Amino acid sequence: MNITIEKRDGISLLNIGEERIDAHNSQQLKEFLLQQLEQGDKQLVVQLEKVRFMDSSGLGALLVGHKNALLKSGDLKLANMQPQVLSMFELTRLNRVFEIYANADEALAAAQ
Amino acid sequence: MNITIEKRDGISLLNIGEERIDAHNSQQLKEFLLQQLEQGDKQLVVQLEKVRFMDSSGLGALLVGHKNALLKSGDLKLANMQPQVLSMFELTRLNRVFEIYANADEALAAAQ
Amino acid sequence: MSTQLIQVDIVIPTHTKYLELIGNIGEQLVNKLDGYDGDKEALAYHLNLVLTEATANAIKHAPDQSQGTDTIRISICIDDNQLNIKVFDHGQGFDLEAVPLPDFDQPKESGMGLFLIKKLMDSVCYTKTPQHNVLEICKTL
Amino acid sequence: MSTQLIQVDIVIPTHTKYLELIGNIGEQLVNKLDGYDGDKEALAYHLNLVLTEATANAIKHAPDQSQGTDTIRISICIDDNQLNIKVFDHGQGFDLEAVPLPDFDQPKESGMGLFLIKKLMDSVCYTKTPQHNVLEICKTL
Ligand SMILES: Nc1ncnc2c1ncn2[C@@H]1O[C@H](COP(=O)(O)OP(=O)(O)O)[C@@H](O)[C@H]1O
Ligand SMILES: Nc1ncnc2c1ncn2[C@@H]1O[C@H](COP(=O)(O)OP(=O)(O)O)[C@@H](O)[C@H]1O
Repeated sequence: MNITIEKRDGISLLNIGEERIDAHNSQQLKEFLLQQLEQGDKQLVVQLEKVRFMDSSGLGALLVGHKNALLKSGDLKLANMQPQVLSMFELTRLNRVFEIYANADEALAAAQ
Repeated sequence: MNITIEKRDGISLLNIGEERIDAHNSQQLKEFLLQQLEQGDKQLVVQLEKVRFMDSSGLGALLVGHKNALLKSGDLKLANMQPQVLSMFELTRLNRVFEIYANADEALAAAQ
Repeated sequence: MSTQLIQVDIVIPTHTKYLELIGNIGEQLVNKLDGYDGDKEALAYHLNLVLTEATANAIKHAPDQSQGTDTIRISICIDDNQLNIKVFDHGQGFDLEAVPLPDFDQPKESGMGLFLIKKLMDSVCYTKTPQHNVLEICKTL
Repeated sequence: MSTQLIQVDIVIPTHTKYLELIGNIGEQLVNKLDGYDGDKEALAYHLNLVLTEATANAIKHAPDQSQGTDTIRISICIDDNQLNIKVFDHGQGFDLEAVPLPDFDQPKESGMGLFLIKKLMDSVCYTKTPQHNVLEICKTL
């Protein structure tokens, strides 16, 4: 799974470099998030600009990351989502669970 | 069919804006070339950078344009071809019929 | 005008790496639907998703986790006003009626696939026969 | 290791707008061939081309130019070391052996399709039956 990390003000900006998240690679995404949290990176902003498609297992992977961050008194925010992907969050009402921002700057501002 | 034309030094640079030329749109390409020649544009450079796929009817359309240009004492050169498309010209030996250039500048230099 | 019938039948090994192929084929089919008045991009995404979810389930519940030896068949049929999808599996099957809605107040990692399929399509049913199980999905276009 | 069998069967109306769909499916199938040692990009292009040429011929020679009412069936089968394509048409058929090579010294607008298919694949044959004609193309991978 192609994910790059950039640190800004103690917050980890993750950039998902995959066009498609489905049951073939969602476990990798989940494990990556859990590992990151395990290492002490508790404030995560996941940027999804490249992701054109996400299925329910992708939503599930992000949800596990989010829950785990809260357990560790951290946080997992989402940013730069494509409209069609956002509609998956709306249908499953996960837009009420995640904080979703237009871009990384707004997510960072909200995290301060 | 998406084709743009730019004139330089009396030569018409055609830019084919389609990713795919097959039996569905090759007649349009042929008619466009013939019309251009009919209008008196006898020196054509056809740029194929965008074209990722071309079938035998696409080769045929370019060939008709080329023959017609010669009949009118004009010329039709090709430029900016993708490697896989070039291999179609090699298999059909049409690389011996067309003048094929790496880019428009080289095609223009050869036309002077 | 005659009916524009397009039919695609795909057989793949039970491996998740083929989900992308299946989903993309669905998306490209929609792109060829000249007659469709609605939001084509949304329909393309929805068909991609529904095929992906249904096929992923069929792969997940294939007999004895036999990744690679069992096969899944996916059948897509589109005419001017009807989309019909069938996904055939050889697993133990399940009771579609007994699958609960997701708990939206306490969302969980899994259990959202069939909900999305039902939400985006008009009808879903699951039938068991001695030869295979079929998840059949319909939508009026 | 088990054999990775992928099979795709497509039925389309006899219209050239579907050539892109057929060709793209072929290209995407090749992208999923993990076991292939050769130049995958070239094979993807070649399968796209061969499917496009064979399907275009079947459309062009469909009975009474009935664009839209007749259908073409394309069947693609891939296993670890064999690619098999069948294109079924309902036209009057032709004699494959009688099709001449292109004249390379005096190239013409048409007549290069079957040459390319033969050049890029290992075997091609055309069979007429009362129900339909079949162009069958094979290549060892
Ligand atoms: N093809 C299938 N074979 C057997 N059981 C299935 C199949 N599809 C779905 N199910 C059952 O329905 C449940 C809900 O499926 P779904 O909503 O797709 O969520 P998930 O697959 O994430 O659990 C699954 O947990 C499983 O028990
Ligand atoms: N499916 C078919 N039905 C009838 N005739 C065909 C079919 N495919 C090919 N042919 C014949 O073979 C000839 C050569 O075909 P091809 O090499 O593809 O070139 P083109 O289609 O450009 O003429 C065609 O002109 C046609 O006479």
